[in-house]
Amino acid sequence: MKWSLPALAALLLFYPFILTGPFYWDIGVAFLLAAISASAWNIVGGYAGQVSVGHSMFFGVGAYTPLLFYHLWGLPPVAGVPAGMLVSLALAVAIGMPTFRLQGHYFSMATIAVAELIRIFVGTWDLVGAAIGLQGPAVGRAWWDLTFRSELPYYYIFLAVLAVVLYTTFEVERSRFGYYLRAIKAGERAARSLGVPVRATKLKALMLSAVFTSVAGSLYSIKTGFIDPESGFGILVSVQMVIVAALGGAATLFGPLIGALLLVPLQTATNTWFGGGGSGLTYILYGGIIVLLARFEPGGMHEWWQHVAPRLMRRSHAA
Amino acid sequence: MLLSAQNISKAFGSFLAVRGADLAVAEGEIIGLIGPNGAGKSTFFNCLAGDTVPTTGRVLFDGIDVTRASAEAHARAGIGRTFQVPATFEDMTVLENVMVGAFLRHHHRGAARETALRIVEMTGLTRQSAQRARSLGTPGRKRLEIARVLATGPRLMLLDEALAGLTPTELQQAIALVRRIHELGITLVIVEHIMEVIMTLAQRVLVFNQGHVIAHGKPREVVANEAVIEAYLGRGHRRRRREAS
Amino acid sequence: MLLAQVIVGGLLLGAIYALFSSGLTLIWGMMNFINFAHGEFVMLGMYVALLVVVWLGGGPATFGFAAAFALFVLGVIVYASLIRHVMRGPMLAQILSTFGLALLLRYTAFWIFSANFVSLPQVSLSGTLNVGGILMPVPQLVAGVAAIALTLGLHLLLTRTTVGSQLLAVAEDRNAAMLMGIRPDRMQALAWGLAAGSAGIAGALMAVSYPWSPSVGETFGLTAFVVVTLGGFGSVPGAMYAGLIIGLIQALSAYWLGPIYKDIVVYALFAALLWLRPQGLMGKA
Amino acid sequence: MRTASATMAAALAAAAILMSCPPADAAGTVKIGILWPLTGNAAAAGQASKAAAEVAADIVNNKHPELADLPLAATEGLPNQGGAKLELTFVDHQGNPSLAQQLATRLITQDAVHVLLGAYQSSCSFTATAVAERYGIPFMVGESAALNITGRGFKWVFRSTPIASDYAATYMRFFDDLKKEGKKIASIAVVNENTDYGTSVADSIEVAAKKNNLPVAIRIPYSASSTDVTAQVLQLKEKQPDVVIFISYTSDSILYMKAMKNLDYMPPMVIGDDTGFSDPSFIPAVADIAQGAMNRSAWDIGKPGSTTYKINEMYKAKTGRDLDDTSGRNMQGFLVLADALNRAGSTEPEKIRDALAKTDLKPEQLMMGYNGVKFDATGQNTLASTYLIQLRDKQYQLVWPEKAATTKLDWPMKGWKQ
Repeated sequence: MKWSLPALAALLLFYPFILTGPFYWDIGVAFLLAAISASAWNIVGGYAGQVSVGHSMFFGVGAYTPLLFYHLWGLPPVAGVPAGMLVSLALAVAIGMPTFRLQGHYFSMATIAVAELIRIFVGTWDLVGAAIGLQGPAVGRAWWDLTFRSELPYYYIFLAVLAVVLYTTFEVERSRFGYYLRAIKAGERAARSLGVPVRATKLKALMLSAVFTSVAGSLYSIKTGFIDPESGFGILVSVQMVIVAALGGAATLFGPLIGALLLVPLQTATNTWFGGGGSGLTYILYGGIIVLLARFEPGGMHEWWQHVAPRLMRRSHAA
Repeated sequence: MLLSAQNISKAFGSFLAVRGADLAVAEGEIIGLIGPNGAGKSTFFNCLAGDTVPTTGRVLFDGIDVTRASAEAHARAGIGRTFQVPATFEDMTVLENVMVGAFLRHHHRGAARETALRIVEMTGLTRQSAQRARSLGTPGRKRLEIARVLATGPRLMLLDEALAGLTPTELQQAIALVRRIHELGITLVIVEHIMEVIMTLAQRVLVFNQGHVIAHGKPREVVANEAVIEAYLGRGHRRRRREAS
Repeated sequence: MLLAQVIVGGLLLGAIYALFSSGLTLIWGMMNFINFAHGEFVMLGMYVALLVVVWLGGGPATFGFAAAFALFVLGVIVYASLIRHVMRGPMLAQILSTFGLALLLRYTAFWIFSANFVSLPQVSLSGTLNVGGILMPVPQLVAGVAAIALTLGLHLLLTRTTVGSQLLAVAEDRNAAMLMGIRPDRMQALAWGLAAGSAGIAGALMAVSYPWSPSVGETFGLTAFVVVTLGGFGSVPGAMYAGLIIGLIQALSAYWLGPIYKDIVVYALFAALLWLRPQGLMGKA
Repeated sequence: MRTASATMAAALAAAAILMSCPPADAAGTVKIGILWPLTGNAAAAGQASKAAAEVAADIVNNKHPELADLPLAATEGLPNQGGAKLELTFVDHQGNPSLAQQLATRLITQDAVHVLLGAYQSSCSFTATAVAERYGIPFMVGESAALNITGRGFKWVFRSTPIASDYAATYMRFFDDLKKEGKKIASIAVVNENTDYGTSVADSIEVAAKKNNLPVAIRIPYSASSTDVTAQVLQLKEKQPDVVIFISYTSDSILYMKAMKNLDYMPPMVIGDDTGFSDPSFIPAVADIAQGAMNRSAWDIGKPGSTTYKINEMYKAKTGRDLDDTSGRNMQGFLVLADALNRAGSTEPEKIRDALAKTDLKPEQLMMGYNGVKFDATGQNTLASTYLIQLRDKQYQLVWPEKAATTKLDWPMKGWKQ
């Protein structure tokens, strides 16, 4: 099994040449975006066990700033990315300070509410396009507008960002910070008794997560060339991150990747097969699969594989 | 004095769990806290560990007031504690559990791992070091808790019934472990039900009843104390004897 | 006079919020479980009411009870087949399970009833009551009063009856309750039944004056979350006060500041409360 | 870690299986890709439009001599393309702009459609048209309100429907006519739902009213998901405008009518800006309390025997409901596309585009009440216009402009006072 990691890297690197054509590339981009967002979420929601259901607030901020920079000052959208990261950082502090005093589901509920507040507020704020939203440059003025005709450049930009996020997560996982996160998730009181600065560590995780989520949002809006309150701050954006991470296996390095690898093609396939019929079958299937997974594989596919793989191995050895 | 708690009281609503308890611990001592269930020793213990802020009184550690300091500040100052119901990090391995403790004094993974490995060996957990904590039984978890605290490099360890529920052999090993910890120069405060443990290990004993410290002194003296026999040992001893037989 | 009118409107709406939130808070308080499908229970209650009126020609009392009963049964089924198995698993699995359930219920309704908006045919409830110049539409008035009565009833059921104390005993300490001869599984199934049933009847009451389509549950679900969090987790009276307060704030801010600000005011209040009193109005610290 | 990557390999394999969906290709067909929200919040509109497009395809693909006024109805298929039939591929973008983008890409590159139609929500039209522009595939916007969907310098985007500014102009002309008759229109109120549709239309009305020196007594934006509209109605009651224009979706439109009755407030006239007032659920819910309410619509069922009446019968046979204006405008967009496809005589994108640019349909060739279809340089139909209709009993009657009217305008409205 030593080959599997390099093989995976190669597969992601050469995917656009395996499945060619703009549509498959676009699915690839969607997959990468889902993986990036869910990996970013995973830092605080998975490792630290602080289940945010309002991460769309960071995604939305990151998505709005690039197009806002373009809309207001005609700057290349990419210039707005750092601003988005900063605002998300500030937002993370503002949310984290009060809510991390509490435990359990309070944090989840608080994040939902704050994300909704921002969504409604942005929807009435004329400067940021209110309910209509913002558009990016329809045709790129130069390469730095990052408005490409082909999906291919996006694929590799997204892949590079995913690599950065995963590498950071990998480093976090091995570091003191990562151990502290897992300790907090396992038991705050015990962690505290061992000198883990619980609130500060949680806050740090939220900040890191927020910055990466913000970048994911920026990538989304630069690629799509459009953002409105619903696609930036809608609750479905947050829920998608949670589902992707949980499906693959939260608090594992590759869990979000696995989740995205299952979910994005599943969504695409059900939409391709049943979407045109318009009977809602897409969502019935989607919802049904999620329920079944939660019921029978609560630890996500990653855990499932850990149960199954040894058995398979044994069988193949026996044969 | 390494630790000195003065006039500690703790009220939950109108219920006074601890009423004006005092304790002074010198460096290198082993102190035992005993008393019937609900006597207030756990609450007092939590006040020492920084888990609970006492209603009145103050706690000095090495001359510094730590009464209102957080639990993590206590750990940093050098006060480590275990829990009555083991609170190991279930999904992490034994070694990783100990590493969380070791990270308090070591920022780098390598150094933390080295310390952790050493302590895992010392506490006799080497064989289980790659297992998840959830796979250990209660004795293993209690041992792991001790190891974890040890890894934080404490000067004072507060053990909350860390030796309860062990078989006689395990108990002997555990007592040996506590001795070894003591030999490292670590001061210990032990809450324990098992008189045998207290009698063998403790140099001084505090007896709690209904929130008060009713007796205080060398184990032998305390056992002979009328009030203690009345409040605790009398009933407790007989019951325990019956259970043992 | 206009102001009085606004206040009455807000309170009548708030009463309904209170009713459909009390089920959510019950589940939350008893099992520390967030039910993302709660809004869908309300939605299904609305369709049950419609079916009873259209097929059986039932009146308000009939369809109210029918919705409560149908959703009670659904709640028990959901508990037995899904919740029981995930409730002690990881929190993420809990969130996933009810979120998936929400999608499943919403789009099953979509499949059966189509995406079109429907409203209840004019039933016997209609007309407007004029109380000292304040106009009160009879459907809303009946719905509001019934909602308060039912919410109070639920509260009394929990605090004054044997069943209630058994429910609370399970919430308090499952193992201790078991030792007392209470079967936690049954009690929790009952809690789910009650929660879904109260959502169902709230839906039926809403249906009298509100047109809907299968996606209506999302709005209701979000409102219920805010009400419950504001009221304090697990507190039925908390949910009732919070429901009324939110209804009132929405009405007043819609009137004074403009309707688009009413949700902003509610959520901003929520954010402020989070800083000042995170456990909610009636919640335990 | 190792198991993780092995899981991923397994997942990748599963993904590859899931995604392999070969496109079908049949000879002698012209493919139209249609993007609408078939699920999600706007599903009702998408579903109704889908049925309407299917009726339109039936009209083009089969012989319908009874509808001879419409181009391509009497013949089978597209005569200039050797009788080629239209093949429709519907996709569901769920109201998600990013998904609309992906699906537009799919329709163009995988399904190899020749033209696109869509996308209802302005947000989705924005992103989907950008894809069409990039690939050089003609895109017909059947119904999306936001002004700048056209006018972004795109070559490949056409919009057959009237837009917000057309609606605003219509209302102003209507008010002028009323004033000439001596009716008092001293001020109006605008109540709009606050997403792209309501905001665009309300903005345009405010601009037009200012130009016409017509005071807007109050403008009330609100969220369409409101469960209670008492406050809004009370605000209107305070201001006493002569006309209230509601730019609303379905449930909110019904709520407004009910709340107005409950609070005993009836302005001289209520005008619904299509959408909610045109929803088939609207009339059954409020017919007995909103008598005389007006509605903007380019669709009129017309008298039995008329072309529009027959189209409505076809639609009704399929869905059990009357055709509404939103679906009607989408259907008209479809028919305009079909006409251009026929004239192009080829499936080459450039030829189709040129044919679209040269479109010149007369009012009698249309099912909707436009003054014709003729696109300007930005792709916007310059002859798009609309009727005003009024609720009588359980049906809308065409009351304005006078030359098209079938019934005389009732002023003021009766509401619930029969």
